[in-house]
Amino acid sequence: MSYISLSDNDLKEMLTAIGITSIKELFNSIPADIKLNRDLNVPGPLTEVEVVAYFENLANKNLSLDVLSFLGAGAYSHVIPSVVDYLSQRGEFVSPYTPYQPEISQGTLQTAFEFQTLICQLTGLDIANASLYDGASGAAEAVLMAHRLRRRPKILVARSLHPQYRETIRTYVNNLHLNIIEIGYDESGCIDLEKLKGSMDEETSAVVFQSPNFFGSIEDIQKISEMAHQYSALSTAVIAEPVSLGILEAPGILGADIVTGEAQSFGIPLSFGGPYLGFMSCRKEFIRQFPGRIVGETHDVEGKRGYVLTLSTREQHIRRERATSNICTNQALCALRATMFLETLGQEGFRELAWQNLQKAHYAKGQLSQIKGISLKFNGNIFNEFVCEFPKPWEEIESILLEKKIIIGYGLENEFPELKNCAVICVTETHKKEDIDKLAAVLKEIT
Amino acid sequence: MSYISLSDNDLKEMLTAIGITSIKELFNSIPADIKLNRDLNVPGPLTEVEVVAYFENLANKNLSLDVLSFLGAGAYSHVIPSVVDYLSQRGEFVSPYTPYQPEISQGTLQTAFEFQTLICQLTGLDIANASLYDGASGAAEAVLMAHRLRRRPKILVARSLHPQYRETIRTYVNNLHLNIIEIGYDESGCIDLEKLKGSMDEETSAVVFQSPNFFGSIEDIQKISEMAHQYSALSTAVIAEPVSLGILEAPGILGADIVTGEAQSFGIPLSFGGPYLGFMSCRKEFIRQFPGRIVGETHDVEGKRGYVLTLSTREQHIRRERATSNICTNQALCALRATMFLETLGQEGFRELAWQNLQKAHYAKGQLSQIKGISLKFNGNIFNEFVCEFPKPWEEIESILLEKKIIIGYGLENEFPELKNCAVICVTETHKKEDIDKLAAVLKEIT
Amino acid sequence: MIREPLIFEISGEGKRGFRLPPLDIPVTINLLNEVPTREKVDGFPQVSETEIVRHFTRLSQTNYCVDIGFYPLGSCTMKYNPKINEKVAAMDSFVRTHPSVPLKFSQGNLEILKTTEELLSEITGMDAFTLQPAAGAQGELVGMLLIRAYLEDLGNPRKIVLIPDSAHGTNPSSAHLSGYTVQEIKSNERGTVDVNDLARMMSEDVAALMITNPNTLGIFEDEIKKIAGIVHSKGGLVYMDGANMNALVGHCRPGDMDVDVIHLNLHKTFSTPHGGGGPGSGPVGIKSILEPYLPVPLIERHGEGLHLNFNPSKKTIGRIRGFYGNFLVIVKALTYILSLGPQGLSEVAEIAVLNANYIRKNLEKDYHLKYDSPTLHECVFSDKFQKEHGVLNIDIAKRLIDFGMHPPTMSFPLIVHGALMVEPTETESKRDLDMFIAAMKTIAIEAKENPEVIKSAPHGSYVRRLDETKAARQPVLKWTPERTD
Amino acid sequence: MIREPLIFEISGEGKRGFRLPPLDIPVTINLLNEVPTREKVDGFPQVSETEIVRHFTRLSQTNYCVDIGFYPLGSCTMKYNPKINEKVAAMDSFVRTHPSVPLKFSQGNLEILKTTEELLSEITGMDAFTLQPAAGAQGELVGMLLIRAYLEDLGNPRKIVLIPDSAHGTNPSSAHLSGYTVQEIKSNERGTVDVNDLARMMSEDVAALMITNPNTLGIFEDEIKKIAGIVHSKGGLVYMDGANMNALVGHCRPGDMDVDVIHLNLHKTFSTPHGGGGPGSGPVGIKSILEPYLPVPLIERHGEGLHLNFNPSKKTIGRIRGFYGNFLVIVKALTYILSLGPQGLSEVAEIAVLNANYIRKNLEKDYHLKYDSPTLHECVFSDKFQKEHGVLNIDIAKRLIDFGMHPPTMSFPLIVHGALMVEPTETESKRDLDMFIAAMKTIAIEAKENPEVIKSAPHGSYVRRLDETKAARQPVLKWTPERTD
Ligand SMILES: Cc1ncc(COP(=O)(O)O)c(C=O)c1O
Ligand SMILES: Cc1ncc(COP(=O)(O)O)c(C=O)c1O
Repeated sequence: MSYISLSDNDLKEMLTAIGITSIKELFNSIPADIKLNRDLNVPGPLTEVEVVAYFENLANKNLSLDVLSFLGAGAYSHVIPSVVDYLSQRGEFVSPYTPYQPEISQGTLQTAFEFQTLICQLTGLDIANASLYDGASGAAEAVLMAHRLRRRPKILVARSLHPQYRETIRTYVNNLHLNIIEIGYDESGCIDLEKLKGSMDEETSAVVFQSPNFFGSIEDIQKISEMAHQYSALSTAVIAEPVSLGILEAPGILGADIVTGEAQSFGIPLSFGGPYLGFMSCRKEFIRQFPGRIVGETHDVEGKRGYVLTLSTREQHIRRERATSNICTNQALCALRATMFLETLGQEGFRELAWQNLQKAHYAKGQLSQIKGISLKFNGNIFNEFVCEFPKPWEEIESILLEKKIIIGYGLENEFPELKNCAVICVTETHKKEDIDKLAAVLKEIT
Repeated sequence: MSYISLSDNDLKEMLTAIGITSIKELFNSIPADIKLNRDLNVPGPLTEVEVVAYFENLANKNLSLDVLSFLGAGAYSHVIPSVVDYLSQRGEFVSPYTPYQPEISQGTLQTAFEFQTLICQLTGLDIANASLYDGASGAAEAVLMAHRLRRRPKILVARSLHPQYRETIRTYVNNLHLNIIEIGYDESGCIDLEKLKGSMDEETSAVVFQSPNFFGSIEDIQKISEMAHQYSALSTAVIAEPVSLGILEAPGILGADIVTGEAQSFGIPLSFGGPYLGFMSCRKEFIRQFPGRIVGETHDVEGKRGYVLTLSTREQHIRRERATSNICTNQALCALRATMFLETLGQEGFRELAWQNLQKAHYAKGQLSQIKGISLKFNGNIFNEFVCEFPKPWEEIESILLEKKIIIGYGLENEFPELKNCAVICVTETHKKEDIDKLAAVLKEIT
Repeated sequence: MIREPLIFEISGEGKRGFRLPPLDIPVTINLLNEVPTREKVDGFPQVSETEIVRHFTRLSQTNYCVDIGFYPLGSCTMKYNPKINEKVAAMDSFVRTHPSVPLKFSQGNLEILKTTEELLSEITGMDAFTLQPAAGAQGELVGMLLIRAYLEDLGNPRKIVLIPDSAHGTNPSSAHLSGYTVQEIKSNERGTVDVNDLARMMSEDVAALMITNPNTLGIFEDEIKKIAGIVHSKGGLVYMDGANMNALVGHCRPGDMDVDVIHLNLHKTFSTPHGGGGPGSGPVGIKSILEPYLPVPLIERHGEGLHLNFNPSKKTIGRIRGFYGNFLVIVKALTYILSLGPQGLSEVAEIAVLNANYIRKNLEKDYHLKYDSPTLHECVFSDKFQKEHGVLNIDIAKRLIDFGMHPPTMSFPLIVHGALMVEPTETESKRDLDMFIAAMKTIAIEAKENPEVIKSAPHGSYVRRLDETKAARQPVLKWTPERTD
Repeated sequence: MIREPLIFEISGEGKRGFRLPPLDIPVTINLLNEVPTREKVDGFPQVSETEIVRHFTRLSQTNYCVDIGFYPLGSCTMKYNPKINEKVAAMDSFVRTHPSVPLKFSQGNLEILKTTEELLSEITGMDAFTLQPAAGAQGELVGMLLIRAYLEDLGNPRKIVLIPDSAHGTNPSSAHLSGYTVQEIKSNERGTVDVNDLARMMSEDVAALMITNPNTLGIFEDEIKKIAGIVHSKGGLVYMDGANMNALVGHCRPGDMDVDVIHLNLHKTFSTPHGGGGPGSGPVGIKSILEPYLPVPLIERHGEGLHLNFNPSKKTIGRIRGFYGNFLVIVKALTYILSLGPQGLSEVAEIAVLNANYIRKNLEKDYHLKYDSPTLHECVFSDKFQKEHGVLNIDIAKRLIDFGMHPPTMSFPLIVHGALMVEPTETESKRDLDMFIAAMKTIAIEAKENPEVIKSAPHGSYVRRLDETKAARQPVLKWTPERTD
C-alpha cells in the first residue's frame, strides 16, 4: 500500500512544471558514493489484509488472554469509559501537530488547559504543565528542576521510589555529578524518617519520594515536607498511582513543592508500557524553572476567550541550550485521554473509583494475610498495593500460579535483594470478589 | 447508567419555573386506571463494565470463531478497508436524523448523491435512490413499482430468485391479488427461457429475476429483457451480489428497466443479517413512481452548490396514502459505508475485487468438481457461487464438515425440495488458496 | 471555507485507495466468454486513501448532529446515543456472524433477539414481539398486514382504516399499502381524537384505527380505552403508532390500554442512533390473538437452546425482509435497556416530559400554541404570531441554525398550520434548553423588529438557504462527467 | 458559532458521566485513620455523558488537522496517518499487555520491538537501535549520553558539542542537558555547514557534531563524509538529527555517511500521528562502537524466544524512562514500514521531494528564497518581499488559515529571518499543492494591495488572532471557581 495522492498525469505535469524529466534529478545533490543503489532489505509491501494477519499472528504469541493478573508496580489496570476511546480517536485530536497555531487548535489547547486544571486540583498545587513523557522521566525532570532552583549538590531519593524512576533520575543527572543519596525504608514500608532527618542538610536540593510508594505504603508527606522545608529543600512527591488522589489529601496541601508522576491510570491502556503520561505541578513561584509546555488563557482581537501555548521563553525553541528542558513533542493525546477520563468520571465517580480500589485492596490484603505461611512484609497504610512475603522461593510461587492462570504480582527480589520471596500485589476496581477469592484459594492450596 | 444531564439544582429550578412540585404532576393526563403502578420487570441497571460482560458472555455462545465458511446465498464476506470503519463511526455521520434541514446536513446529502451516482454507474441506469431497507424488500418495492407503472395483473418471478426475496414479494403484494407466476430454471441453473417466453404476455407487468442468481448462475439479461420488452413488460433485475458488477456488464445496458438489490457486499459486515442495504435504480421516465428518498443537486442563495432531499411529492410525508412507498427511515448509514467502500476501492480496486472473486470461485469449482461423487448441479456461467450435489445426505455432509470446522455452504433442499443433497458454495477474495484446498481435501476424504 | 468537491471531481488515473492481497491461485483466462462483461465501471472514481479520509472528514463536519448539540426535532426523539451501545454492537462475534450459520453458531445472537422480544413485551404490555421490521414504517406495514390476516381469517379483511388527522404520513401510507382505504378522523378542540366522530365513522367495514399515543401534538389520548372500546365493539382492531413511547416508558403500557398492535422505533425511544436516516428498527408488538400471523421466522426457545422456526403456521403473513431484522440495531437497544434498568427507563419519560414542559412554559407567550391541553414529551407551537410579520415556521427554523441549534419538525401534524414541533428528549442539559429558549425568544423579537434577518437565514452555515424548488423542477440526481461546476 | 465553555463551567451537583459496578465485597470503614484524606477532589467537574461527548466533539471541530487538509508545517513531516496503523495498534492483545508480565506473555510484543529495531537499522544503515526514547528530543538526549559514555570510557567525556546555526532548538538543549557546552557553526552561503569553520572549531575538546541532514533548509549536506572525517579525525563523533529522514528513505542511509548516532522521529517519517503534540517515538540508531552503552533493557533474541536484558553491561547509560518505549507508537510505525515495503519507502522520499520542489518552483518568484541550493523535501521561504509592505511571516501564516490551510513553520531556522518553512510531504494531492500555491500567490498580491487584510487575519476561524503577549504577561494557567468569564 502506498499513500501517494498523485495521478499519473499529475506526476507528468509536475515534472514539466519543475522542468525536469525524472524525479531522480531532484536527488542530484546527494553524492553518488553515498547513494543506496539497491532496494532496502525490508519485507512488504503488505496489503491491509496481510498486515492485519501478520500482527494477529504476533498478538497470539502474547498468550495473554484469560489470565487473572494482580500486577501493578507502576502500570495499573483500571476501567476506561467507552467515551474515552470513542472521542479520543477522532481525527481532529489524533492528527494535528503541537498547537503552534492557536487559532486553529483550540480543541487541543482548551483540553490541555482543562488537564492542567485537573492536575492542579488533584495535586493541590498552583500550576501544572501539559504533560511529560512518563512518570520516570517526570521524576528526573523534577530533580533537574529542583537542582536548578536550589543549586545544591545533594538529592535524597527514597529507596521506596519506583526502581525505574530511580534509575532514570540517575541517567538524567549523571553528568551533573550530584550526590544522590538513597534513603531506606522502615518496617512500615515507608521512607525511614530518622535516616531522612539525618541526611537532610543545607546541601540538599530536594527529597524525592513516592506515595503511595513502590511497596504500596502511603508516605507521611507532611512530615517529609516539614523536614525538607527546615533546610528549604524541596519536597518532591512522585505519584505513580494517581487514583489514590481521589481519597488521599492533595500532596501540595500536605507540603509538597513539586508533584510529578505517571497518569497512565487515567484512561490510558496498559499498552505494554507505553505511551503513558507524565505530569508535573509545582508552586507558582517556580514557574520560570518549570519544564514542558504550558497552556494559558487569553483573548482574541474581538475579546473572545482562547488558549495558547505560553511562557515559551522557558523552552528549547526559544531558549535553546538554556531551556528548562529539551522536551518538544510530549504526550498530548494521552493527556487528552486522561482529561476525558477524569471529566467523565467526575467528582463522584473518581471518589468512588478511589474508594473501591482502597476497599478491594484491603479485602485482598485481609484474605491473603490469613493464609498460613504468607505474611505482610510491611505494616504501613496502603492504597491499592501491598507486599506479601511467601514461604517458598518466589520463582516457584510465580510459576505455580501461572499454571493456574494467575499472575500474582511483581516479584521484588531482582531490584530489592533484601526482599527475598516478596512481591507487590495490586488490586483495583477491575478485580471482582471472586478473583480475589480465587487467588486466596489457590495460594492456600500451595503454601 | 442514566444519560440525564440535569443537576439536582436544575431539576428544582425547572419544577419551580413550570410551577409544580413534582414531575408526577406532569403525567396527570394519563388516566389512573392505565398507569403502571409498579417497576418494569426488566433487569439492570447495568454499568458499562457489567453490560460488556453480559454481551461478551452471549458473544461466546455464538461459537463462531475459527470456522472456515463458504456461506453466501445473499450475505457475502468481503474485505472492508480500515477507513470505512474509521470514518463511518464519526458522530457527525452516526447521530443526525434524516437530512430534513439541508443547510446543516451537507455531509449526509452529498454522500447520498455520490451513492446514487455510484449505483447508476454500477447498474447502467439513469436514477437511483438513497437506499431501501434491504434486497428482499427492495425486490418487493420493485414489483409494486412495476405494477404501478404497468397496471397489469401478472408478475413473472424466477424460481432462481433468492427464496427470501420471493417470499417478501409475496407478502408485500398479497393484498393486490396479483398473479405471481414462478418460472423455473434449466440445467444451466438459469431461468428457463422457453417457459419465460411462454408465460410472457400483455397481462404481464414485469419479470423479476436475479443475476447472478441464487444458484450463482449468471442470467442472460439481454434475452430476458428482450422478451419482456416485446410486451412492454418491465425487466426487473435483482442483484444480490453486486461485486459481480465489477466485471459483468451493467444490467441497464443489457436492457433491464429496474435494477434493485442488496449492497451488503459493499463494506457492510455480515452482522447476522442486518442492517443491510437495499438499493434501486431505474430509467428516468419512471421517476414519479420511484420509491424512497432521492437527493438532488441545487444551489443556495449565493450560488454555492448544495444537495437536498428532492422529489418528495412522491413520499409519505407529502402524499400520505398515495405515496410511492411508505418508507421513511431507510439505511442511510449503510449507504454511507457502501459509498466509502466503493470510493476507497475505486475503479481499479473494484475491478480487481470482482476479478479475484471470479477467479477463486472458479478455482474452487474446478477443485470440487474433480472430487469423485461430487457433481456440479448446473452448467451455467457463474461469478462467485455455484451449486454442488453430494453423494450423501446433505445433513450428513454438513455435520461432518462442521466437525472439521468448515461450514461448507448453504443447503438447498429446504427451500428447493427438488435439489436434494445440493448446496450453494460461495468463494470470495477472503478465501485463501489453502482454504479452498482444505475444503477440497476434506471433501475428498469423506465422499 | 474550502468547498468540498464531489469525489468524482478529484479522481485521477493511477491513484489507489486500497489494495487487495495478490491473487494466490493460478489465473484462468476467458472464464466468462459467453457473458457480456466490462473492463471497468465507467465513472468510478480513483483517489488515494488520504483523499478519502479528507473528503469524508470534511463532509462530516458540515453535518449537524446529536453529538454536537441540541436537536429538538419533534417526533424523532433525538436523544443522546450512548457510546457503549456502539462498542457492544461492534463486538467481533456480532459483526461477523453470517445469518445462515448452523444454529449452534448463533445461540448468543438468538438469545439477544429473544431477550429483546421479551423485554419489549414487558415494557409495552404486549404478548409477543417481532423484531424484523427495519424501521417504523415497515413496522406499520407488518402491523396492518397482521390485522388484515386476522380479519381475513375471520372471513373479511374489511376495507377501511381510520386515522386521525394529526397522524404521521407513514400511517396512511402503510394502511394503503396493506390494501386499505384511509378515512381521516377529526381531532377535537383538545387536540385529541373526537370520540363522537370516531363512533360515527366506526363500522364493520373498518378494519382498524391507527392511533398515536401520546399523539403528535404530545397530548395523551386520555380516552384511549373508550376509543378502543368503540373500535373493538365493531370488530375492528387498534393499532398504536409507538413512535412517542418515550413519553410513556415505565409509566403506562399500550397493552394495558387495549391496544392490539404497536410498533416501536428503537432508533427513537431506545437510543439507537439515526445514522442520518437509518438503519433503524421498528419492532411490532401484538396481543396473542395475532400471534398465528407473525412474520417468519419465529425465534423459539426449545429447552436450553434457541431455534428459528421458518414454518410456524400456515397463517403467517410470510416474510417481510431478508433474515431476522436489523440485528446490530437491536443489540444497541438491548444494551440501552439493560444499562437503564427499570428506574432508568421510567426516569427517561419523566425527564423527557419535564424538559418539554419547561420549554413550553418558557415559550408559550412568544409562540402560539393551538391546543392548551397538557402535553407530555413534546409540544407543537406554530408561527401564527410571527406570520403577521411575514415570518414562517421555515424561516424560524433556518434562523435557529444561526444559533447553533437544530430546528423543530415542521412537516406535520397537518392540523397545525406553520407547525414547530419541539421535542427536547431527556438527555438535554438545562443549559441547552435555556439556550434554545433564549434563541427562540430572540427570534420572536427579531420577527417584529428585523424580519429580514430571519427570512434570509441561515447566515453562517456551510451553505445558505438552498433552492429546493429548483432541485425538484430540474432534477440533477447524479454526477455525470459532462458537467462542469 | 456556540462558544464552548470549560467543562468546569457546566458542572452541576448530581450529574454523572459514568458509573462503576457496585462494590462486591463487604465494606470496611476507617481504613485510613492515620492518613490525611479528602472527601472529594475540590473543583472536579460533574457532567453527564451527553455533555462529555458534546464538549469534546465540539472542541475537536475547532482543531485543524491532517485528516482535514494540507499541513505543510516544515520539519514536522505532517503526512497522512494511515488508518490501518490505528487499527493494528488497537488490537486487544497489544493494548492490554501489562509491561511486567512474565516474558512468555509478551513474546509477540517483543518480536514487534525487535523487528522494528532491525528494520530501522537496515533503513538507516546503522548497527543497532534502541526504541526507548519517547520523542525526538529524548532521542537526542540518549544519543548524546551514549557519546558521552563512550568518550568517558576512553578517558575524557570532552566539553563541547558543535551545532550548526540552522539546527532545531532541541539540539542545543539536549547537548546542554548531556553536560556539554554548545558552540555554533556558521552556515555558508550555500546554506550548508561551513567546512572551514568546522575544521577551525574542531578540537579534542569537542565531543561531537550534531548535524541535521538534509538540514532544516531542506538542503542536503553534500560534504557530509568530509565533515564526518574532520570530526572523527579529532576523535569526536557525529550525531545526526534524523527528523528529515523523509527526504532520504530508500535513497541513502546515514550509516553510509559515517554518522555514528542518529535519532528518528517515528511520528514524522514513519507516519504515526502526532496527536496534537504526542505521543511520539524517537528511536536512536548507533554504530557498534556505542553498543555497550545502550540504555536498558535490551531486547535480545535467545534461540526461538526473546528476552529482556536488564543488566547487559556495566557501561550502559542506564534507564531513560519506564519500561520499553512508546510501544503502541512503534506498532504503528512497523505497520507502516511493512505496508510500504522497499519500493513504497523509496517512493515516499521521491514524492516528498517532488512535491516540495513543485511548490518551490511555483512560489520562488513570489517569496524570497535566501539560499538557491537545490532542496529536497522542504524549502524555506522568507517574508523579505512582503516585509516591505509591513507584512511579516506570522501575518502570512495567519492569512493562510483563512484559505483553509495550515501555515508553514516560522520558529526556525534562525538563519532565515521571517522564515516560512514549507514541507508538503508525499501524501498530498496536486490539487492541494495547487490550492496552497494559489493561496500563497494571492497573499503575495494582497501584501502589496491590501496588507491590512493579512495583518488582521485570520478572519474566519473559531477564534481570531490571540493575544499571546497577554497570555505570557498575566498568566492564567488553570480554571478557578472565582473566575467569571
Ligand atoms: C409518529 C411517527 N410515526 C412513524 C414514523 C415512521 O418511522 P420510521 O422513520 O422509523 O419509518 C415516524 C418517524 O418519523 C413518526 O414520527
Ligand atoms: C529537526 C528537528 N529535530 C528535532 C525535533 C524534536 O523532535 P520531537 O518533537 O519528537 O522531540 C524536531 C521536531 O520538531 C525537529 O523538527
